[in-house]
Amino acid sequence: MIWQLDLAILTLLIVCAVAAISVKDLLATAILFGAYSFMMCLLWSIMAAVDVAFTEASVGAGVSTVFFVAAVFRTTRRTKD
Amino acid sequence: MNMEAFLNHLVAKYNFWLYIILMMIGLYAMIAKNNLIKKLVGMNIFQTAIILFYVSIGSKRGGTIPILEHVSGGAQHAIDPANYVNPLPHVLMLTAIVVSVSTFGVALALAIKIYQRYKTLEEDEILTRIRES
Amino acid sequence: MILSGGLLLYATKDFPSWGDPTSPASTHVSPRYLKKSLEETRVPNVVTSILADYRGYDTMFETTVIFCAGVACFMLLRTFEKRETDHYYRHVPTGITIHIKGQREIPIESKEFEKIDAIWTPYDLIINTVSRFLVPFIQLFALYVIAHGHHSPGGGFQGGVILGASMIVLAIAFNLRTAVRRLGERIDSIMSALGVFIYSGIGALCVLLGANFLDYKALAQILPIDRVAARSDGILGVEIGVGIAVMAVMICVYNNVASEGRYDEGL
Amino acid sequence: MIAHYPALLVTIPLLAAFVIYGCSWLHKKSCLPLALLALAISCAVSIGLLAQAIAKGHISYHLGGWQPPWGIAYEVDPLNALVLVAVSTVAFINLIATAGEIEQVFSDRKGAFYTLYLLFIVGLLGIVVTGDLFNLYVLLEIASITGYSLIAMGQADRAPLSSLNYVFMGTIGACFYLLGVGYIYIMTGSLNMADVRALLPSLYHSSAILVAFIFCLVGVMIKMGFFPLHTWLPNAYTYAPSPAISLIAPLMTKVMAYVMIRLILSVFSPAFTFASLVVGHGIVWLACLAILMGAILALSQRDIKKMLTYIIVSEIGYIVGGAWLGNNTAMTGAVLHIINDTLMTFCVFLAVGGISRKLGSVELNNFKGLFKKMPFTMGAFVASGLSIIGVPPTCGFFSKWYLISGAMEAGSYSFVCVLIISSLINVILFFRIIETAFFAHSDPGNRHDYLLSEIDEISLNTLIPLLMAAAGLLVLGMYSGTVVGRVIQPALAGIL
Amino acid sequence: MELYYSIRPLLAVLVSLCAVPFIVLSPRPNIRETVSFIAAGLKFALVISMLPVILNGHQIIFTLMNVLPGAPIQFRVDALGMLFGIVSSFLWIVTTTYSIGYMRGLDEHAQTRYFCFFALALSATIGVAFAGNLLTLYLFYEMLSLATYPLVTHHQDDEARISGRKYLTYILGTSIGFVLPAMLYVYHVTGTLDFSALGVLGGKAHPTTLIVVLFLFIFGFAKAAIMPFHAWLPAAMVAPTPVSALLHAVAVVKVGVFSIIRVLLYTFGTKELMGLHVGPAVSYVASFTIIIGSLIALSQDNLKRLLAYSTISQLSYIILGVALLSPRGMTGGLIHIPMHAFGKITLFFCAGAIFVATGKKNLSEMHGIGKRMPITMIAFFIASLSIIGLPPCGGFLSKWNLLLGSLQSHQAIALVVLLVSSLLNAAYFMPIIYKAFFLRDQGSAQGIREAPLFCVVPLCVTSLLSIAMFFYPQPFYKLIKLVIHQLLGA
Repeated sequence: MIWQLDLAILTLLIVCAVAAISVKDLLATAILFGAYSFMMCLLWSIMAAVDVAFTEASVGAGVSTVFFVAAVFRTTRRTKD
Repeated sequence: MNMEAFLNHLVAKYNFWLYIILMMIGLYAMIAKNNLIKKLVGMNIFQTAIILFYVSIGSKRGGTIPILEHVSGGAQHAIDPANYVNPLPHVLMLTAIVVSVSTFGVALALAIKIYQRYKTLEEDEILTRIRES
Repeated sequence: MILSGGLLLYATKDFPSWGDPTSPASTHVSPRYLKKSLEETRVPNVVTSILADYRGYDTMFETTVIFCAGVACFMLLRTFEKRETDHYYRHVPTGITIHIKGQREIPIESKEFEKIDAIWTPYDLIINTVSRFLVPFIQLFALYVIAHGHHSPGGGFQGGVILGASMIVLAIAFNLRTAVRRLGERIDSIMSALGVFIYSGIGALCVLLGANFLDYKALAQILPIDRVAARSDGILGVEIGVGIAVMAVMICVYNNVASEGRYDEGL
Repeated sequence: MIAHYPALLVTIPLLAAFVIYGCSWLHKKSCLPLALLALAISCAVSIGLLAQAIAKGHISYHLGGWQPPWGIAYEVDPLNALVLVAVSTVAFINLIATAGEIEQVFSDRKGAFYTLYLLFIVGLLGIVVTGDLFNLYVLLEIASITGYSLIAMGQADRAPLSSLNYVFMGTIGACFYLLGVGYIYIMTGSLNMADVRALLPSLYHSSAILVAFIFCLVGVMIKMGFFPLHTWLPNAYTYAPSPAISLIAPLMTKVMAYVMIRLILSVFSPAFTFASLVVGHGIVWLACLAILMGAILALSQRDIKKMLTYIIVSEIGYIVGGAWLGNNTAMTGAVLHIINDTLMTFCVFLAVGGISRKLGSVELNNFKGLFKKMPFTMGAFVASGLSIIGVPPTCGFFSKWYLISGAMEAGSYSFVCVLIISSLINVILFFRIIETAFFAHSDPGNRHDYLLSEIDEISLNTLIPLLMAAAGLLVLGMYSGTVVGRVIQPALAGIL
Repeated sequence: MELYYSIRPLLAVLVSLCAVPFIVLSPRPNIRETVSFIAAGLKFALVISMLPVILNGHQIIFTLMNVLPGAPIQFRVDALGMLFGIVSSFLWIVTTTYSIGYMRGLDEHAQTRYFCFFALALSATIGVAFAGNLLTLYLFYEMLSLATYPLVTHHQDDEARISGRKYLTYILGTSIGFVLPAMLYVYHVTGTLDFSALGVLGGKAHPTTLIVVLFLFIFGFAKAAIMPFHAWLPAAMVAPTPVSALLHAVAVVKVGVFSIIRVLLYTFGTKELMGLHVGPAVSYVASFTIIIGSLIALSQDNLKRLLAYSTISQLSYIILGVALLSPRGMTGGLIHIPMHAFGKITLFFCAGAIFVATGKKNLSEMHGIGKRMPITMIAFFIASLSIIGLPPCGGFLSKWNLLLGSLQSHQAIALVVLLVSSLLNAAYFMPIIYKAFFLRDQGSAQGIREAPLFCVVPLCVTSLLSIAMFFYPQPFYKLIKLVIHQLLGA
């Protein structure tokens, strides 16, 4: 594997994770969480875990983000932390 | 141990370090955050971290994806497990991902129900509401 | 938290270094799958063969978990009481919204008008057309993923999710009613149960045929094929079951979450 | 067919659940009979399985016909066969008892309710019977998710919130367990319990295995509500709907306690757990703390349901302490107490559920003069109370007996004292209620009297199962010698 | 000595237990009370039917369930158990008669419940009497504690609530807090809970531990009302008089004493006790209770409370006699069980009869009552003689033997205690007689006549019997001789 790519993804991963739990807007959280899942999916495909990556892409980055957005839409975007 | 050995140690297992970091982030969010949805996100990060850990168990240096190329019959012995990454953790993690998304869905439903009752998702505000009522 | 982190760090020092082909994890159990998968199940994608056959039992419960989630969402959110409000109708050809006060309604069978919930409900021709155009391809791809899971990444689960996603795209692009008109709630729920039932039913069938639970090679007795092919087909069968179940559940969860269980407008 | 009992036990309720959910959209009436039928069958199967296990000693069933460690295997020995019987019987009786309430309260979604109910049972049965570490995790999640949603259906406003907290804690627990399994897998490369047990001895020194054990243990302890980690339990159980809680409260925690014992006995051998691991004493001390705190917190409650949940916490303390004393007698006591406590908790929650349905709330003061109004229900309540206190010949006495004498063998007299003290506190707890219910004279003119005036005995289809359970307490106590001699001892003999 | 296997002990226990559902379901009071009668009669018949075997020096044994290894639920009828069994089962018949009269005379509420738990309590008592090992004894002991709670709190007013609370606190608290651990320790050390004439604990543990365990037992069986665990007994006097009569003169308190005797003689064994030199210590505790109990009794005005305190002191006679560990002493102690039972139950009956007839509880209001209710008061007189221990009443025999025993084992203190307490008994009984017969009543007592027949007959019977037992105590002596022979040999 290409270690630069690897390293870039790892950093992005952590950045997304931290951002997702620290932004003050739940909709943003949802999107960042999707990005996080996508990074995770890339990482796994690098590790040759294609099926897992595929699943994560369709579930984590796809459907669960949609659920998340729907839930936020139904409740509220407001958050104190 | 000396510096260089330590570096080897560090590099050889950096995935393990990474997943520990992620896990701590998730755990922190679950414990310290006040907003229920945030806790939920933390929970998911926590789970994906563990999934990452499993996947890294499976990976092998120089191993390719666990899909065997079609060798015409009788050549199965030609398959050398060392060439393929370990598929078992992948299977387990498919299950784990599914479980996590199911939990996520149920938790969202609960969050919506809570919002319908209290019109907020901040834990402390909910608790004050309860104490008042 | 810090404590557990410390424990984990402490533990890693005994791990075999990352990606080491000789670690017990990759030498004890897994090689057998790689070696034997082809001849035992004729499925080159080892993940699929393990998922649906060697550890098929796990996967059955995995599907059950998804089913649980669907039922749980229905149970928690679905509300049946009608909120009596004014009615909004959109004149489809022109996109004009009509607001009718009180009980009077336009007969639902009229083609021009469609019922909506709020005055602001968006209506965008481009998105509608594009999504209507896109959905069939998405579904086609999903079917491919399910069917081709033996040879390439993917399988019932991913395919099911994509199928569900296609319906969700409809629901987002138009509104929930449209999607629900395509696939009613009752059908959807029954499908979710049916999908899992197919999986466990195949397992039970094997028991009836005298083999152990989920032992597909027993299917050879009723199918005109040899035992290995029977395994392969059994895997296909359960993949289809998983696909149906997952699709149905995804739709169910989305509908309930998006409409707080009222099945009206959605997002 | 007999050979397939282990599979049938789990898959019959499973299939039934799907059929029921289908039926709930086509023909609502058929849901209840189907559920009852399925549970009855699995109950019968579990009893047959127990008989087999006693005869054969050990049954192994290979799912998919694959040899472990490659495939998943079900391992049945007398011990978990016993737990299976307890679980399936309680599930069956509870459904009979609470069907009326379910039909009434969840009329528009009863199909879903029955489905979740059955799936919960499937999860528990699978957890008990499975021989594969990861399979256990999946089943655990099934049991948990169904449990979350069943609990969240409570009428109380706080139900969803407490359920969500339960979701968080439960997920942490399950993930810790999964992590522990991962560590085991990375060190041994196997997921099958028997296989792991064979592989481990060479790795006892390894820190990873130690950490794996700790994580599995912590995960399981969170799930069973062991004292410092019990915080989710009281609220979740208090605000749940009574048909669900009289199912969940007895079973979930006990089954997890059994999982812990199974981890100790048949994954990490006692040799590792008690000999090369030093935490044993610490955990016994924790258990003492759990018992005391549970009892004291229970004392401070006015709401009967909440009081009972704290009693559960302290009962879990009994089991954990007994299991960690690490000698045969105490372990016998722990296993016996799992069975007994399942029955006691079931009986008491069923009684309180019936009362709360009549009375609305189960505040202590509302119990005034209840003996007159519903003598039989209160009789069953008293019986279960005596059993929890540990008065002979109810079953609670005998498990307590084994636990205490095991503690004496192990020479940890602190545990002995704690058990005695908690029995005394239980006396206070229950006679406080009994006294209130026995003395009718309540201050005139409060609305409670007038409320009490029109309530009467609970309906027969709830009362009869309740009385059966109460009688079961006595019978189980009388036959505890048989249970121990024929079932528990043989199972433990090889290991401890 | 040989063992006979027979189910009769179990039946003797079950009779009154099986009577309960009939009592509950009986449509009319008459049927209810007939059932109680039949049950009582059957029980007594069953007990008597076992007497010959016992008198021939054999024992009857019956094992019900093997609940714990080495500790089954087992009945074993021996001379000691028989002694107690006869007394309590006979007195149940009498008391049933009496309680019919009493409960109807005052038309109490919830009589069905009353009779149910009465029957329960009796089967528990017989269970204790015939218990074959410590576990069974404990089982029935607890059963008795729980069965008597509704009887003690029968009136369901606040006073009853308080005294019921006190009752449970003392009885359950001690039995769970003291007896259970002690019993577990015995089981832990010896692996068995059986009773054996030689004792099972011989040299199995360190002496000091054994002494601790011994006192755990003695104070743990708080039904024996040994000070300082006696306070429940006066409190429990709020119960209806028949309850006080049977339960707090015969069943409950005697069960406590009986359990202590069992444990002392059959778990520790006389040899071990002598080895430990605890006999004197125990007898000091007993003597203390005797004296203090009598002194407190002196100061009581409420008749039933007075009787309660006198019971407290009398019970310790039995403990004292056994603790002397000499043949004579034991004879005295054991013979005191029936003697005191008959005497004390008569006194309670009289108190109840007075209450039924006049509604008076306090001595100060009973001037001249003897003229109004001569029969009752004469019976009272006889019974008090028996308690004081003067001929021609049964009580004399026990006192006599106790004195001889204390001489035999050279315990001057016991001697003194006995004499002093006899004086004290006289000091608190004689004034009552005096007031009853020789003082003129204050005018309030017009129109008072004897209590109903159902009340009067039983107390006559018991008082006459306590005289009869002075002239014809042989059966009891026989049994006691057997016990002592079995214990001390020769």
